[in-house]
Amino acid sequence: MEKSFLLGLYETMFRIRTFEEEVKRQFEDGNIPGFIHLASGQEAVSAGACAAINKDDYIGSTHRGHANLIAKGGRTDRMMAELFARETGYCKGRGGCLHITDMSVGSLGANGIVAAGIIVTNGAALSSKLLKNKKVTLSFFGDGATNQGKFHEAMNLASLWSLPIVFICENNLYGEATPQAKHMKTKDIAVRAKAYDMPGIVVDGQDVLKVYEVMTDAVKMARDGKGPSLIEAKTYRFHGHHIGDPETYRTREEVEEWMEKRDPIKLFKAKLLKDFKVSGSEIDPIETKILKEIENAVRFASESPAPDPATLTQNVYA
Amino acid sequence: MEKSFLLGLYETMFRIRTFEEEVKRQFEDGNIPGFIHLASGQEAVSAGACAAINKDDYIGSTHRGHANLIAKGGRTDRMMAELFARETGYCKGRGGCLHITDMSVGSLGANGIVAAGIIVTNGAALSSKLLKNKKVTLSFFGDGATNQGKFHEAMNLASLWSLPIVFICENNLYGEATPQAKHMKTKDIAVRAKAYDMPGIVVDGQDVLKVYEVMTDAVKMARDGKGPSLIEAKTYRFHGHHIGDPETYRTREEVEEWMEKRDPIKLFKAKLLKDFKVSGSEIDPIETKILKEIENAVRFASESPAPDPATLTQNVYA
Amino acid sequence: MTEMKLITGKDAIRDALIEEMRRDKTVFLLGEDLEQATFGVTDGLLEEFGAERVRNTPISENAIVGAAIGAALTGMRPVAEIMFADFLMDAMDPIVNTMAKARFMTGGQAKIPMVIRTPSGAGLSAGAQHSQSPEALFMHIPGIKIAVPSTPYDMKGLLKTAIRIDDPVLFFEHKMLYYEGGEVPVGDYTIPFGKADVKRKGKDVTIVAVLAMVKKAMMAADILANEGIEVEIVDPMTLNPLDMETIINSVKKTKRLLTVEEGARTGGIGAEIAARVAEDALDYLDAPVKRLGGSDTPIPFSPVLEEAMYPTEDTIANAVKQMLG
Amino acid sequence: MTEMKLITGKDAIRDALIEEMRRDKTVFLLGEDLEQATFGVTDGLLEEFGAERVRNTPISENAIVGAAIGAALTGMRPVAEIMFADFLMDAMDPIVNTMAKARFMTGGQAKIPMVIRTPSGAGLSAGAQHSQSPEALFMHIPGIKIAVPSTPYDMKGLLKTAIRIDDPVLFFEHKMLYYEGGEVPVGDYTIPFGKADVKRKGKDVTIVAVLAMVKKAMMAADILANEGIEVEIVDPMTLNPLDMETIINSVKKTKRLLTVEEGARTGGIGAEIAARVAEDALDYLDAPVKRLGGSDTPIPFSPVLEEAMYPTEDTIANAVKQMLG
Ligand SMILES: Cc1ncc(C[n+]2csc(CCOP(=O)(O)OP(=O)(O)O)c2C)c(N)n1
Ligand SMILES: Cc1ncc(C[n+]2csc(CCOP(=O)(O)OP(=O)(O)O)c2C)c(N)n1
Ligand SMILES: [Mg+2]
Ligand SMILES: [Mg+2]
Repeated sequence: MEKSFLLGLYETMFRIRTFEEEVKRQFEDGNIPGFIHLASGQEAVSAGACAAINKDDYIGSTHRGHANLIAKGGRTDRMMAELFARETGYCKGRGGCLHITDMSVGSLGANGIVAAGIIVTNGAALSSKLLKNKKVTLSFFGDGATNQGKFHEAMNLASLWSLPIVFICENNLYGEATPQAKHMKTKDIAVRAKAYDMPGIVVDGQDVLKVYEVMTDAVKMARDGKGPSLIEAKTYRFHGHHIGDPETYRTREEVEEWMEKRDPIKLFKAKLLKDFKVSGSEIDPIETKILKEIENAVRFASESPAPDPATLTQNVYA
Repeated sequence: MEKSFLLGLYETMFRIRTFEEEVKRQFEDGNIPGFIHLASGQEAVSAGACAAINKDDYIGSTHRGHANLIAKGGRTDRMMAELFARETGYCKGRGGCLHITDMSVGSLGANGIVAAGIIVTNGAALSSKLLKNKKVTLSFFGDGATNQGKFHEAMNLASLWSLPIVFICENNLYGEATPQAKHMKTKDIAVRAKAYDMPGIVVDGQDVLKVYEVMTDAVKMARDGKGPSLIEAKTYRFHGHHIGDPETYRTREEVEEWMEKRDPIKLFKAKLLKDFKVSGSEIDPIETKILKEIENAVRFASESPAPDPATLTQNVYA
Repeated sequence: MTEMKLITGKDAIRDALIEEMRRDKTVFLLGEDLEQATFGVTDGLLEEFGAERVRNTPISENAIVGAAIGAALTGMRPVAEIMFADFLMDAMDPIVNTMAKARFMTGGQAKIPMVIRTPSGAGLSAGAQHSQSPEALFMHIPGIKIAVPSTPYDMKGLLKTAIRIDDPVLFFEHKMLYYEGGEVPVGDYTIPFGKADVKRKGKDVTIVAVLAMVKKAMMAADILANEGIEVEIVDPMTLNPLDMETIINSVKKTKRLLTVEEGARTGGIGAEIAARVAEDALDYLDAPVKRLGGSDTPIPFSPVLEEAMYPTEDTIANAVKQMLG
Repeated sequence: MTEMKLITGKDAIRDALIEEMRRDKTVFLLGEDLEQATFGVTDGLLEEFGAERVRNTPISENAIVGAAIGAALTGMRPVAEIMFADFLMDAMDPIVNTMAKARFMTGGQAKIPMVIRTPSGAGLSAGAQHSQSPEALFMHIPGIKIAVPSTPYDMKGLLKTAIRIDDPVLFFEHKMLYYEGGEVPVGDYTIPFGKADVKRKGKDVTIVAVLAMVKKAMMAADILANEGIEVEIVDPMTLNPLDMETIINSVKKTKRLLTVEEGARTGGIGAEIAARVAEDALDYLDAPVKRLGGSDTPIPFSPVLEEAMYPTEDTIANAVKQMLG
């Protein structure tokens, strides 16, 4: 693999992490309202998956969507401005964390209703099929979402119509305060693909190269008209369900063990240095650049104006 | 097996068939309004399944529910009166074919919304669990219903809570005008049980003894607190989706072949005579009795009064 | 003068679909059993347009509406069918929380040019779950346009507009109107949303009626005419946008308002219209407003009970006389 | 005189649940994340009542409501929680087509004593899918009783009644009221459904308000009192049954009606109430009725926009002055 490509993966993950941690600080400083769902710890899934598709392909996202959008090419300044509820935000401050999106980079939207985005992504895949434009759609959702009826209906329809779509379950082991074992009996969510005669694959969601690899095959299948797949990426969220979550459902030890031993960024950096002979001097400038970028994003956001109340009724209709 | 038990199974199937065929005549004569869904051809599923449970166990039914209710002990006169929209009907003429039920024999109701009955049957199983009364619930639905989100949510919840329930998919190969291959890629619906870590079993729905056998095991499992199962009974409806269905989606030959070679009543009668040494003189009186019963049911229905418009607003609230 | 032909409501819908699909390749249909359609609306379309553009779906209302939304977001103009309006309840989440809100939530990035067609209304003894008229519910959901045609002419013209505009539209087709005949121009025409149609001119009482109730109101008008009472019948055509101007101008003339709908009376279409009149034209009213609607009960299977729960030409005529007497 | 204590709305709900579960073994809870509840209402209940009666569910709103219906049909009194009222849309089918209709469709055989509790309302910058006030939608669905308490006292008393009656109840808890304090009697008491509560007596204008808008109306009343204007504030307490008698008697006294709600103004609670007054008390009105409600838009994330879309004490006070001026 090209070194530039590998460094690109690292940059994406580092950008996501830096953004998320800054969002947490800004929220705690009272600069961000509403409910914020962070994806720190899950970077490798978004980075690996989006590296496997093209700029003009589509993704569908969830309430925990910052990482998905950044990996697809979203700008961190417009994102930060959205979280700050400013007019310069991607959604003009109307969407916030739950609905953050940039349709110009192919994000169909972040849906705050669990699993509601999955049925919508089928539609994008359907138009690609009808328009014969060879685009592929990635549909992101969590483990808890796979207990929703919409997940089932979407999977069945996608398999029946062999839509050019890949379903990616970011299994971070919890749905809000509920561990997987308390919301389903199934151990591997990937087996649910059997119900639709669809390939179901489990992958280590902390290993960006493994994610990239399985996704590359699944995307090729989809693009070649051979139908959808369900990829279950086992991952973990380092922070609470939303900022302020008391986290009574898991131990501090569990979290710290993941942060130490299974941090996707640490793991990949070590691999870059060891297996790919990348030198620290090649990585440092990337990190510096990103830190600056996020600093500027915060400045951009805080200097941007809030929406004008007089514009409240805009964009309800065409 | 006791001869009386075997003859009982035969009687149930013969009662269902005679009732359904009479309903068809009465509808065609203009005595029954609305949409009528007949279960002729599917008798062995209801008869075999309900023979495996107790009088005080529960069943949940669908738009094609006459057979389920008769097998659970519903009276054909009150049923016919309901289809005639008379005050003496089980639902006082308010329900009709789509909602026909007798809660006193343990039928939770026939739900006209595909798959909507499945989520409700879970609740009955849940109260049995909470009240520790050892009752079991049978949940009937069709092949098309298994593409509904509610099916998925109900199966997952039942398995997670190991509810005392058995899910019975009456796979009659079509959902309205859509053959199974056009509504799902999966060949056997039973495999969908895997998504919930639940046993899934395929059984010949035209063989009442086979149905009884698998159901007996599944019911025992449920009653013993070992959790639910999904039983897929492959069957066939001899008539259209509803009376008046043009049936453009299947050939006359296909229908006739099933009627000749796979009629559950013919098959079981032959088995009784051959394998179980039952004599025709033991069967004839049963058939005569049933024919008389259905004749009386029609008389009862046609002599019963229509509801009084003044009672329209009754039973909306307690 | 444009050439006219007599067709049924069913064929008016069918013709609109065929003409729009021929005109615009991005228009396609999806829904349950479109090949052998419950009310025959889409029969034969598969033959002309093929299985890619006439898509039979599994019984998955959420997946149907969701797929339509996603396709609309990405360059298509889907027309989804929900087999009975009662089943809209199954897809209420994608309709209310995504379809209606996506444009607003994204600050205007999302465009959702889609139509959901669905047969509503009673009259077939189909019972409580296959006979409902839920139109009024959606007036309370900002972001959804709502069409409620009462004649073949209106059905065809409004459906073409629904398919061409860039907002999501809920298009209600009353089952009983599928088989009613009416004059329709040969060839292409559209009817704008938000413009009420005065179906009959009169000076004594304003009747606002929708869907199948327009015909009942027209029948009542004939009964009343024999007694020298001239009612004006206003058909809003669309509930969102709602043309209150035409309604209020009529009320200013007649000084009396009667609303007639098939859905449950409480919280119905008439509630909003009556409230608007009480806000904006109170001083013109010479008599209390009146609302007729379905009884506040589920819909019974029994034909005699079903009949008893809806306004008829007689109950409408009597209501008018009460208002005048 | 009964002993009183000051508690929050959240604890009023919590106490009602605890007392009813102690009183009646057939009462149990099911819903998402009840162990670590989003608004803390059910925290700690698992410890007292155990996992059998405090049931955490998967994210499956249809299965939750369906299970509650089935349990209610077979001898239990389930209290289901839908985490946000917005998610009622996910379970709209079982609520509208089964829960509301089962008793009627079965000719009275089915009895469904269940409650669906759900937090509604805005104020937390939770955006378009986590801030809605859909109460009015359900007024249009016969067969569902609807509670809309505005104080801890009402919350506890109405919830106990909701749990004890034999009809299905939708119980709305406004998020902002969870943390408001109020006096509540120590020990058991219930409040009947269908009886409005006059929260403030006055002679000049009748204000009908629900949920969080009652407090805003009370604040407006204080502002107005300084200017010598005495408004009467009527809180319907339940929307079905709806106590129109109390509302109309108030209007007959004040000759003026203003309705205030948080949900979208069009097709809202005020529409039905205003229409009823225009039907049954028109001649008593000295001024056009007025309705204040949420703007007819989805709910924006931005706090400044969210603020701008709802009635405030000032907009309420100004509306009252307009009606008098
Ligand atoms: C239909 C619906 N039900 C409940 C919620 C509340 N909720 C928001 S996120 C969440 C947990 C989702 O879990 P999962 O799918 O695993 O995603 P994760 O948060 O772990 O990324 C819940 C219950 C919702 N937004 N929508
Ligand atoms: C939610 C919903 N969608 C569609 C329908 C219309 N409908 C009634 S029965 C039926 C087919 C059901 O097929 P299946 O589950 O296989 O049962 P069968 O009729 O074959 O017994 C359909 C589509 C409905 N009643 N409810
Ligand atoms: Mg998760
Ligand atoms: Mg079938």
